[in-house]
Amino acid sequence: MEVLSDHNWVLTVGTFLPLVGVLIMLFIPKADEVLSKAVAIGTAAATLAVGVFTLVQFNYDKAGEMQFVAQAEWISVIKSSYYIGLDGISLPLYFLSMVITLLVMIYSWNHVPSPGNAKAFYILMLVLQTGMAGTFIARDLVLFFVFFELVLLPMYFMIGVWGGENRQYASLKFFLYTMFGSALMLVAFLALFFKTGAESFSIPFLIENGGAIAKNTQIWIFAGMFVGFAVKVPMFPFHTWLPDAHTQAPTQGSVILAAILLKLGTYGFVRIAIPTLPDAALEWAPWIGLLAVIGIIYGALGCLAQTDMKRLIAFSSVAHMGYVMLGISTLTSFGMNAAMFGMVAHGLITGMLFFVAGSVKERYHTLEIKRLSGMLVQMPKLGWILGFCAMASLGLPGLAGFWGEFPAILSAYQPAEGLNVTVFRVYMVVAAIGTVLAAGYLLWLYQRTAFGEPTEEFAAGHGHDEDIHDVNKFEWIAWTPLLIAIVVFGVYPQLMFQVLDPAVGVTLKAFGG
Amino acid sequence: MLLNQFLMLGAVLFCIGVYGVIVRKNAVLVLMSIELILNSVNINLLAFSLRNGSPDGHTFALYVIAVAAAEVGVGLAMVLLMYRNRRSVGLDDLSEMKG
Amino acid sequence: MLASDVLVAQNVGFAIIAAIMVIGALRVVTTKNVVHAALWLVVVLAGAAAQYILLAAEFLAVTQVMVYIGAVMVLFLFGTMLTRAQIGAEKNLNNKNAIIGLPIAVLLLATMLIALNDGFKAEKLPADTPLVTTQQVSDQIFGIYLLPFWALSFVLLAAAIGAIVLARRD
Amino acid sequence: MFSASTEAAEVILKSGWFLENAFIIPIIPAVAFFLIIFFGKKMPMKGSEFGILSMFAALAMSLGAAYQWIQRVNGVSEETYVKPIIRSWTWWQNDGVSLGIGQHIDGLSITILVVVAFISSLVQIYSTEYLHGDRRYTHFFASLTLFSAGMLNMVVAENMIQLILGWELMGLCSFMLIGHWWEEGANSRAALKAFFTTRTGDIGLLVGTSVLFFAANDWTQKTLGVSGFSIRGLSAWALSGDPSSAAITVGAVALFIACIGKSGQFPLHTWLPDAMAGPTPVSSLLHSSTMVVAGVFLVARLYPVFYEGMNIYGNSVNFIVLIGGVTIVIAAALAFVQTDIKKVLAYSTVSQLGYMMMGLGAGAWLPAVFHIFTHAFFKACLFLGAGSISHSASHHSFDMKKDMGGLRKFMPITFSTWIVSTLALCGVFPFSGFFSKDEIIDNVGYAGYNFFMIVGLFGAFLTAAYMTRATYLTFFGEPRGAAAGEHHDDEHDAHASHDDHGHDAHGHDAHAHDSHAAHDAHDDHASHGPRESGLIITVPLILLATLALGSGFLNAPAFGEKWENLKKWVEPRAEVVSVTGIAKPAGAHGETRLAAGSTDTTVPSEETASPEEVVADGTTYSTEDTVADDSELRTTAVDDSHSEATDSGSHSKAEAGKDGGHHYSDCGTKTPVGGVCYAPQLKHAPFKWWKAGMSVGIVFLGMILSWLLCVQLYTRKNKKLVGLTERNKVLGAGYSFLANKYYLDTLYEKIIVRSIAHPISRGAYWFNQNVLDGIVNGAGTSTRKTAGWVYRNVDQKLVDGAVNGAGTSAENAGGALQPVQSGKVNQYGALLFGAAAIGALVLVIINF
Repeated sequence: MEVLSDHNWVLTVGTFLPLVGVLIMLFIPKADEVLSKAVAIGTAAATLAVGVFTLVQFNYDKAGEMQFVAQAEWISVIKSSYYIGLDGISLPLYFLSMVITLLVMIYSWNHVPSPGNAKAFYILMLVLQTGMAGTFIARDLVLFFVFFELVLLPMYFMIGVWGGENRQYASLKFFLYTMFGSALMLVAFLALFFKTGAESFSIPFLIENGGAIAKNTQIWIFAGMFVGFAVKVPMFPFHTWLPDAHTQAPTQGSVILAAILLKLGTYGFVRIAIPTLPDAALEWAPWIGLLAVIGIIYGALGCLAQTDMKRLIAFSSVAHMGYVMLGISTLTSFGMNAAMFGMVAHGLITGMLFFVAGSVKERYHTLEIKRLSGMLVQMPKLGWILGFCAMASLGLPGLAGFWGEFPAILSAYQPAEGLNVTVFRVYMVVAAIGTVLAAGYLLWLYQRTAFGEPTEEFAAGHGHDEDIHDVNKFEWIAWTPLLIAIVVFGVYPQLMFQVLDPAVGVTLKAFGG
Repeated sequence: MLLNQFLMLGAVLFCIGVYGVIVRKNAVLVLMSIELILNSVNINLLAFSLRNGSPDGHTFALYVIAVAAAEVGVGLAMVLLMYRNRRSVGLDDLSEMKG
Repeated sequence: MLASDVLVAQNVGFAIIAAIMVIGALRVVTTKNVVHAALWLVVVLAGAAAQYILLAAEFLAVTQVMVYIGAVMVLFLFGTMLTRAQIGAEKNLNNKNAIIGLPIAVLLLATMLIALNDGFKAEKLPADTPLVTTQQVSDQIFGIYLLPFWALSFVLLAAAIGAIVLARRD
Repeated sequence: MFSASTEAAEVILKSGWFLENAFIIPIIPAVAFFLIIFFGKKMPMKGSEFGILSMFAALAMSLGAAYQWIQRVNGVSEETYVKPIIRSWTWWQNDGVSLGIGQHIDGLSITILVVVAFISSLVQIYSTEYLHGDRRYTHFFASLTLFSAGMLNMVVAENMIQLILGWELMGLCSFMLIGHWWEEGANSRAALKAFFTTRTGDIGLLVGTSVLFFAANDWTQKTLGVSGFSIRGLSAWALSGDPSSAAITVGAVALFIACIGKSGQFPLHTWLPDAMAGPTPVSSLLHSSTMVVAGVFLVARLYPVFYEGMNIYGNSVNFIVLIGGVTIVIAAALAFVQTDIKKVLAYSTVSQLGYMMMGLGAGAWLPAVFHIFTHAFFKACLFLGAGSISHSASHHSFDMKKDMGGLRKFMPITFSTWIVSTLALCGVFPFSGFFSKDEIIDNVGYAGYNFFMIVGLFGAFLTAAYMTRATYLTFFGEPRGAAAGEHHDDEHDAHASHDDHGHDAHGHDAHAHDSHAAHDAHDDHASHGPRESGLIITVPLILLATLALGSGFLNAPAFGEKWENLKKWVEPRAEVVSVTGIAKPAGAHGETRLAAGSTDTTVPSEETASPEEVVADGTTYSTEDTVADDSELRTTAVDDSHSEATDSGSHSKAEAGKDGGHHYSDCGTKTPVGGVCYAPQLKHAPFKWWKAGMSVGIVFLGMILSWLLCVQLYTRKNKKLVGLTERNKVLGAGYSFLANKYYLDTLYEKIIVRSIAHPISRGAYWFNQNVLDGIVNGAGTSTRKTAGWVYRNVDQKLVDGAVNGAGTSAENAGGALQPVQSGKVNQYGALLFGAAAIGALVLVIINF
């Protein structure tokens, strides 16, 4: 480990640089929007640069081990230390969060939603960035929790202030749901802490000693974490905040929410819940799997019933996270790899879809599917991009989505020892059916919105088409990287698997994975 | 002298303060109730400090006093502003934070 | 004087002062007159200072008197005057929460008393412990608790600036 | 046995650059696709040149590969198993195992490569004229090229995942091509239908792949050092006797379901006719060599798996034969009631695919593959012919009854090519169709599936009949409608009038639109009547017709042994091949597991130096290989007990008599000893002239009957026959039953899809909004009334209680928390302290 802990400043810088940016921005007069935007984007870019440096310095031969490890006294009273590290599982998400933030900021350059106030908006995004990055590198439960919660507030304000007409309700719902979840999660953490002898909050320590806890206790602790993370994911019964939050949130909010925030939950499962409490995980896995497949089918059906494009996309992420959770619930490396890949892929694709939805809203001032039509006639580029994302999202091989979806289904055929094989094979078939439904609603959406002739009200010369213009340059800058990434990871998935696989193997030691 | 007599005195003051915070409408009075609470805390601190023979209690009591002073300053300034804006210091009229 | 007499005296003193304080506190939260409330508060704070002396914390007692009765109360009175609260009695100083307030307060009190009673039943305060000297306190403030002290100073500074900004008439 | 080994000792397996680098073939069009997308619009020919050039390049490479493969095969004796050229690079890794992407080149893949590349090139050339001036010319070529890329990639695929990649790519492109004129709702619906149907079948593909992977992985890793995705691994595994019958059966059935969807077998064939909504070149490509062949190809590719899974030869009927047979008849019957020439061809494609499936199911592997080969040519020719007619003669109408007839005078070239291809399709003697189709029927019977042989003959009869009808309506009789030169715009209404016959509106609207789309370039049609199409269209027709005539002689057992070239070149020989890896200790396959982070491309199975892996480059290949061969065959000889050897040897003598002197091996019958099999031992029916004569006779019978009927119906207007269906109840019922395509579409669209799209999803969403979300939205007010307070309580208790407290109703669901959020400081205080008090009380009570 010592070998890998050189350059250990990298992560700290990468995580807290945005806060420095915030500090600078505080001194920029609110009126001077351009400057604050520039500073914010500059900060994000610098952060990304650090991220790239991390990527370069990362030792890919030791992807399974923690790298850039930094450890320092923090709150010695409660035996919690500032302990961060990065391994193959964290790296993609950590880097993704930086990329997404920068792109979202670029996108926002001329898309600051009403009621304006770019300064505050950008500050919130920077704070978010710190929270997200921090969550992915924290190796100490308390630290993890702090970052985990730090993410909550900016998102709350983003929805509550810049959201749609029903924002109060949505933001409140989002906030309370997540708070409710994290309260239980905190309790679970504390229980874990005390049950392991109240010696340390550091995750490796807990992983070592967590297995020793009595099984029943484990199951209860796991339950607490489960609720906490499942709300964030969100898994089936806890998902109802998601559609509201997404539909009400501003585009930027939705993108970040879909691309990163949802991953915090799944990441928590992979990083904390399952390794620390292996026995409980084995007990819970079938139920998680069940909820996952219910989520897959249920989300798909929900999509089919939607009349609002953005809401449809929101429901589709319930389904996609279902695949991720299914992969996780198998407790095999196969499933975990699929899940991790699925997270990133979903981040790229659904983020992209929300971008498109936002731009559509900005042009048509509506997202009602039956009012939209013939997008390909009026703005071919946007139309094709939408089609591309739809195809990626329904798991077309050669695009990123496939590599999260298919291996997840595959893995369900043979879950870890101790899990009921028959049950999981049933899950596999159900999940496979889910792919068809996915094709169903996405193509339906695409056919309804992109094909055909423009509807009367938006046809040229009816006065409603003044805002309708094709993709502009900020959108290009913000989208191109995502589109490229979707193709690249789809064509050569090894890029990510080679990083994930060893780390996943390490994570699943307890299961002989 | 019993330790408890001080602690209980603190408790009583504290609860009275709580009552005040909840019941009072006039901002100034609410601030005063808060002062009561803070003092009850101080009494507890000192009682324990005497019991353990450690100076920590004193130190923190001092800090509490200082914070209280600051709080009163800001608080009253706000009350003043409030009054200037709406000719009243009734807290019920304040509901911008209504969600 | 005998130690026992001292003890008795202390107890008696405590009882008296405590009674005054409780009455004062009650008046603070019940009186119909803001100025009276402020004055009653003075009584309570003074009582607190006396209690500090009983608790062998002279320095704090002095601070209490200076800061609170000297500064804070004046502030309060100013505030009251500036907000032109009439000196006489006032109708609606209370809001409709009285119904909630009382039970909560009582419940809280009951809980605490039970807890305290359960916690340190008849534990006596040691009469022979070395008294805390002001020097020790200052050592601590400028020693191990230096960081909080700085933080506090910033708080005070911020408060001062804030108060000025807020109350500035422009 | 011993003689075999001595022969094999001096075997030199040739290889060559084209074989080693066949993986490039799909990459060429893929690159061309991006070129078209990015630079197409700027190019002089609007990007089509990229497509055409890439196709030519692919064709050239395939031909080169074919040549070298033939060299390779000729180098060895009849019995030796000719190793495919397999290369693999790490594509992704999982569970520490690296999973590859690469190439698996053998006779089968090369055959299909040549066909696909050839047809695609012709179609692209043809399209330059046919879609001239189309508004999305460039996009069209982009999709067309990507489409071919997908197919080629699937053909060279080294493992299942790569195969799925190509498979799905084709699905996507078919979506884009069929929906090429998406302004028409009907076209985009047809596109959606095609994608969705095949996608439904793909459930089987995903499930089957998973099942096989986990069933086979351990064995393949241990024995061959390849993953359970590898096609080679799966083939060997299937014949190794290792698989549990359950696993392999489930896997095979699941995969075959995917083939049903893709190859338009009954009951998932309904998307194929609708696919006619696409431009004609697309239909031609789709139906002759690419999309629909994919399913058949998959079966042929993983034949051992199906062979074992379906227990072919084992019992008198199996899933594949059944589906194939049913499809033949059903589709052929449908072809009779079509008035749209493209639909006739579409249904004939379906039934021909039925033949292929039936052949594969009955163990007639070679004839089936051969039928893919020949069918590609004449079916492409027929479609392009239809396109040529609509393009130059009938104003872009495809309606035989309305707008055609007597065209033979106007377009001789189209006519003659059409006739040639029709005869080929019907299976008349010297034409290619005869050699493939008749072989299938023959072998099906020979393998003991007598009933299905009869089905096949009946199918041949029907084929002949409906093709004759189509030919008659198109080229004979009097010119009608557009063919007669009159340019009527009401033709669309005319189409509409058919719809009540249950012809799905898609096709017609599509064609109506076809005209719109191309009209801007072809308004001159109004001026003159039908005429022959230009060279760009006729030349491909002629080429294809020539092949339709000649390609049959590649494998013509009719003229004896030496004419059976395809059998020699393509059919994998069933020989027990030893694998050095099999002797390895169990731990050895661990070598293929990657050390964490060894990222660069590794041929996964190099470690187990099994002979066919040493293909790093052609030069070192041959020598190493001979050595390997040598050793391997010795081991075989050693492992086999002598008695068994002589026994099977004599057996082979016996077989030689009636099996055309074919080498006989145990593969597929009992577990191979001391090695693995890559192909089962297949039976081959000896050619009998009387059988051939019989089937040809049947064909002619069908033609003549149908001809007479047509004359009576359409020319003489025989009172007794015309409108018979209206008068006779039974026939009428039968007609509408056919016309409605057995009401399968009704079942799928009206019942299944509707039920999912509407009630179920609505229900689920209702569940979400009412039960889960607890928000009864505006529309749900009525439900709220009826549902009453019970639901509301249930809702809240179920999920949203946390959020809505005692939630009220949709309008103020958010308001449930408003009192809490009053914004009054005191109330916040009250809340805070109250909570604290209660909490404290709880603690106190607990501590007592």
